[in-house]
Amino acid sequence: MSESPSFMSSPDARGHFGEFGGRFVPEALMPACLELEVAFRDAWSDDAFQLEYRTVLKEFGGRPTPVTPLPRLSDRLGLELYAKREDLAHTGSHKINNVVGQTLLTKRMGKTRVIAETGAGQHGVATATAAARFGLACTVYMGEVDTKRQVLNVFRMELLGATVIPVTSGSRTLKDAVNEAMREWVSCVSDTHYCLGSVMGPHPFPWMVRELQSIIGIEASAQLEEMGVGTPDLVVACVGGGSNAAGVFAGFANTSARLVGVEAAGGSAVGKGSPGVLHGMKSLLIQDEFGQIEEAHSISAGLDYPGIGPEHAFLATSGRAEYESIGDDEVLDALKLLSELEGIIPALETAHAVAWIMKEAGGAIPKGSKVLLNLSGRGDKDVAQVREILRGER
Amino acid sequence: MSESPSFMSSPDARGHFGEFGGRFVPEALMPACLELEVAFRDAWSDDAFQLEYRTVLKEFGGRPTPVTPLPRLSDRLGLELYAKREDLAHTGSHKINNVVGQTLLTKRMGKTRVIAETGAGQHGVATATAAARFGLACTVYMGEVDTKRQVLNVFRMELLGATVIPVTSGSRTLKDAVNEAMREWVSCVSDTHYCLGSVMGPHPFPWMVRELQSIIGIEASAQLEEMGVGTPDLVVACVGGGSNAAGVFAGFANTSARLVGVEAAGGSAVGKGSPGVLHGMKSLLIQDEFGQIEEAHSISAGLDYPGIGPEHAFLATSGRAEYESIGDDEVLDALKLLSELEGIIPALETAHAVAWIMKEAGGAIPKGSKVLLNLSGRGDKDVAQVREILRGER
Amino acid sequence: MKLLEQQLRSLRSSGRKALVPYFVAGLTPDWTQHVEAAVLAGADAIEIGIPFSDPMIDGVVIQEGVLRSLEAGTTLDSICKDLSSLSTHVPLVAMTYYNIFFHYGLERAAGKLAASGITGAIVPDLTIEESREWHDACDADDIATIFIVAPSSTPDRVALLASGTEGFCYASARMAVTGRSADAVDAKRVIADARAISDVPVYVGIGIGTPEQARDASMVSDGVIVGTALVQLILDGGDVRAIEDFIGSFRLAIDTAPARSDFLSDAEE
Amino acid sequence: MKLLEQQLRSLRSSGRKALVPYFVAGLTPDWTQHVEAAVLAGADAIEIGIPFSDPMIDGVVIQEGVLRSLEAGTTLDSICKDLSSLSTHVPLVAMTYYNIFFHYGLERAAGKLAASGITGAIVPDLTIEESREWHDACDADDIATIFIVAPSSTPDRVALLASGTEGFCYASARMAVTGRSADAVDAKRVIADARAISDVPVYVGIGIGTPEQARDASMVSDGVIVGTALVQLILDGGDVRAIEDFIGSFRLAIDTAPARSDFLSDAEE
Ligand SMILES: Cc1ncc(COP(=O)(O)O)c(C=O)c1O
Ligand SMILES: Cc1ncc(COP(=O)(O)O)c(C=O)c1O
Repeated sequence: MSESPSFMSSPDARGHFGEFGGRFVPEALMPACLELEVAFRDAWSDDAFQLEYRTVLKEFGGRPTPVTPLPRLSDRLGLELYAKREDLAHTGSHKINNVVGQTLLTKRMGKTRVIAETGAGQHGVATATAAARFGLACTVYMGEVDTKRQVLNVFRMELLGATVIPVTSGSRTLKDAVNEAMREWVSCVSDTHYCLGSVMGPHPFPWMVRELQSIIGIEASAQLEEMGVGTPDLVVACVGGGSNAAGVFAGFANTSARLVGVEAAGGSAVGKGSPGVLHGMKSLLIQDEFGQIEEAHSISAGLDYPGIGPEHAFLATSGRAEYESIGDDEVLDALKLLSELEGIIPALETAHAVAWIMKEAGGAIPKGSKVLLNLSGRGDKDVAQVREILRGER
Repeated sequence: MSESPSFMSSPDARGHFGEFGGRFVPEALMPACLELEVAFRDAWSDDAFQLEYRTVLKEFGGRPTPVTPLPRLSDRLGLELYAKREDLAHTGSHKINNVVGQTLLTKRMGKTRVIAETGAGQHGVATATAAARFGLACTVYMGEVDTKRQVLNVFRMELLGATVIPVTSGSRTLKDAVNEAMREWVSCVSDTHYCLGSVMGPHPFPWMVRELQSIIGIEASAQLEEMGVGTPDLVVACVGGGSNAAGVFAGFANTSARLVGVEAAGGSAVGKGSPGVLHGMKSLLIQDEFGQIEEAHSISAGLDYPGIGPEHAFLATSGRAEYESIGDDEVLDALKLLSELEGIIPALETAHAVAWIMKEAGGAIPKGSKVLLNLSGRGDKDVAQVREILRGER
Repeated sequence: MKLLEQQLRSLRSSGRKALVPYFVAGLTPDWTQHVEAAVLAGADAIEIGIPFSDPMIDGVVIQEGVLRSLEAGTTLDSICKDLSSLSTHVPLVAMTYYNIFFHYGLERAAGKLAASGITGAIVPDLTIEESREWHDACDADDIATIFIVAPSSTPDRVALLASGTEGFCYASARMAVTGRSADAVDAKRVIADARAISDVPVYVGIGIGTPEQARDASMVSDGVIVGTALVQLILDGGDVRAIEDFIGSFRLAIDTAPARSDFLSDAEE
Repeated sequence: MKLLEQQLRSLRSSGRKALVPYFVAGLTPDWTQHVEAAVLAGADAIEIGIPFSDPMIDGVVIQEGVLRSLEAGTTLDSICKDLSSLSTHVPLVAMTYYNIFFHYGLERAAGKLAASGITGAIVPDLTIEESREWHDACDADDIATIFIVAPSSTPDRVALLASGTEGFCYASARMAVTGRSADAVDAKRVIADARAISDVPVYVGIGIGTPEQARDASMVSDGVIVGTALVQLILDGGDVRAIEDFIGSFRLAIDTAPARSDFLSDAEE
């Protein structure tokens, strides 16, 4: 049950996917990374752990999430579209899959507390949720700018019993929240697990988070089979750090399906980035000529990240997956179209994937293609922002 | 599959549950009510319709929703608690079950448009969602006071392509939205279906909506069986109009389970009401000594209704179900407790049911009881309001 | 046959088309004087609207009137008390929603109406299917129950209603709440259907806002009901004199109507 | 054995405890004069901090310094240019995050450092496991790679790092980012573990903020690194004179330390 298809197989012993990945962390954190790797390997091959993980995701997390045919959007675009509904998972996105796994692991390691970084707050809310469920203390680091943009998500985390710490360093957004969480982890590794929110960071995180998210692709492939659709021609997902994309790709990496990750144009690590080292990993990063990391800029906080998970960097350079980017202006139309035609308001992150499909239908996507869209999250968290923008436009 | 257990069986030919129910509508609407009854009877006994209804709820609506054990709250209260997770259904509450059925029926009747009333906006969002999915035009009536309280839900409906009409008559809340929707229905019955949001209104609505919601109880009873829990001692649900309660009760009406509906103290139609006629039905209503309907007052917009569905009035007077009420002040503590202990932020409506369980654990609910809580909806829609209230308290 | 119907049939026999104004009882302290003024100006019967908090079939104008009356403290009892001072010879018909009577107690309510000189009741949300108890309660007090037929009513239902109604058959001129203007086609079919079944007088209401509409409607029916326009006049501060003028203009239009109406032929164009 | 280590070993042989101040390169236009002042006041080697946008292991003070320096336009090249005007006899050690070198090109970076008189590099996010390429690049230019050991390092890892490090072994005094005060127990174990494996000099850093802490740390190690407190002084506007006084006070405390330290015994109470 736990095995990923062999194309997206395990990284090497030191966590490399081709030239990317690895571990680039202060020595203070190395023991914790090593401990985590051992613990995860052990847990992931333990049937009892697998059973608990699956049971919690089923009973608490709302899995399996359905695959929904999108008949009206399909008609409009001349495609055969299906959506994997991570928006229906508990807390409203795929993030829960990862945090359930990591909090169970935290308990297994005998730790009593988790910390996490968050951008818009989705991963923070998910972490606070799982921590509440398992009785772990929880502290979430969030850029001060984001705490102000996402007041309600801060309150949501507080309701769930978590402490939210506004990060005032650097650009005061996600990138700095990661830095701060790492800094804090240094001082509390003994009783605290750092619950990283995407397929990034030092080994084993990129691999572990992909494994924990692979349930998306594994489910979807079986569901499409059961629905008589078979293997899709195309699998499309938005990419911030890349966890929802990695999760869905994992189910199709060894099929004939084209895999497409859609980045925000203002945070396009594949499109505009180059190899570099940040946040514990070697990957593709947006950086200036001197190797200083640049700030990403996107309408969607969840894609507002200057890097991408190392496995994606590998998939991109090896050609197994393609990465495209979509600008802020195209995103709102996509959000509106999916809402009006299919009754699903997607997250702004997800809307990037929708926008790319809209744009390329009949172009890069041949008419009649069977397309699986990973609907990574719901848009409820974004409606206030979208409303402001649309009002501003008027 | 479509049959409800015999205790909560079909009403009589004119839609009576004991002395309650029936049809009290302007003659202009009688033909539509009769047509609807025929159409629903026909559809509900048609396997093809049942299959479509079930398929849409599965693929689009996210059913079955899980039953989640609540171990930490159980420990705290000395009970064995389970939650039926309607908060995980598409749009965030049980409302989708009803609207999917009614929009499918609308198409079957050859109508091209739906109208609906809404209070906080949950039913309006659900209706707009299903209408978008099936390509029906949609107009939602919402009290002007509520459109101001729930700006984001208004926008959500608009994103889904619906038109939201602020109702400026009377108290400008849910009760008046129903009046207005009825008025509008009078002038457009030929092409428009009135998609009523709860087990209320004229026959066949209370029966039809209960049937459409009974999937909650049918699923839950099978799930508890499968989990080895068997028949619960107690089934608890909050009651506004009573649709989520009716839906879950339907799965347990013929078992030994006690059934408890929890009303808002300020809208307690069973506790403080008396028989009367409103919105097409005879039921229990809050009214003054002259038969004028009183305004309900509750922290939760979804329970802010002066009546209750006629079948509940019947279940209450016949003694098969008990109805309790909970004040605003008790609701917030319950919302916080469930959030902190179980990682689930419930809707304010749902929190009434939680609050009653908290209050009566060890009292009216003997220690060790197996309790099924119908977790009718998620609290995301309410966090802004809760935040304001808690800030005000400080 | 109840007294009300006897009276209205004999009115019809006399060749006079009935003009029935609707008043929100208690809307102003001197509302009974308004009623008297209307009678003076030619009204043949009066609809006495008893305010209910949730006037489901009424449009904004009547809603406003009802609300104001309720705020002034109007109740069924206060209305009946007011009526005791009213001196008029024309029939009075109550119009309200069912909960008012249901809550008061059906027999008690019927008795109270009768004691106040009311001889009929229009209860728009009381369907004929649910009317048995009310009907029974009314019989002892000789109160007629008047049913409304709608353009959406199937011929079967028109038959059911036209034979069940007492006093007159209330034909709503269009599929809308009170206060919108009449639709000729709608009215025409309902009236024809009703007449095919029963010889009870048929009055047209809902959507009669001007003397011309009243004249046209009267040409295909036995009478017209005027509600919203009158309530609007009173909400706007119209006094006894204004009401007399208003009703007078309707009376005149009806009485000077030619034999055959354009109300129907227009619509057929 | 690389030049840096030869020099630091002979310093130890001379009986002198090393005092190593850390400067954010480019923080002020006259930063090289600050370095010279520190040497004048008794510094034995200098850590040259090359600013990186995401200083993951640094506390708020150094972050602030780094940010200001970046805003002033500091780059690896500009720093090397500044260094060409520096006249000093003590070893210079670069301290930065790996991406700066990786992006510049590892061999190119090592050559550049060497050409500027730098003989060692501390790269806190470069783990020994990932250091092979960097190490290879440095060999040609005789640049020493210095590893940090942490209180959380297992004995195995301390052994690995103490034998892999060149120049000195950087013992972080506590589990925290730079800028928090030292924890005696933490430092003690790491130093003991390192010494058990290797006779490379061991310097204590991270958390040395006062002359007293420096004195105590020097008593159980071969030298101390002072970063945050010095950067704070410069951020607060401290001039060459202030830096001389500051370093002088640390020098004095270290040189007048008794043979055995309270730094450890205190902590054991
Ligand atoms: C709904 C949704 N989709 C996608 C993302 C991007 O993350 P990832 O690329 O790791 O899936 C986020 C991050 O917050 C998200 O909330
Ligand atoms: C989450 C939730 N629960 C309960 C209710 C109350 O409705 P009902 O009693 O029909 O279930 C509502 C109504 O909006 C709701 O949104």
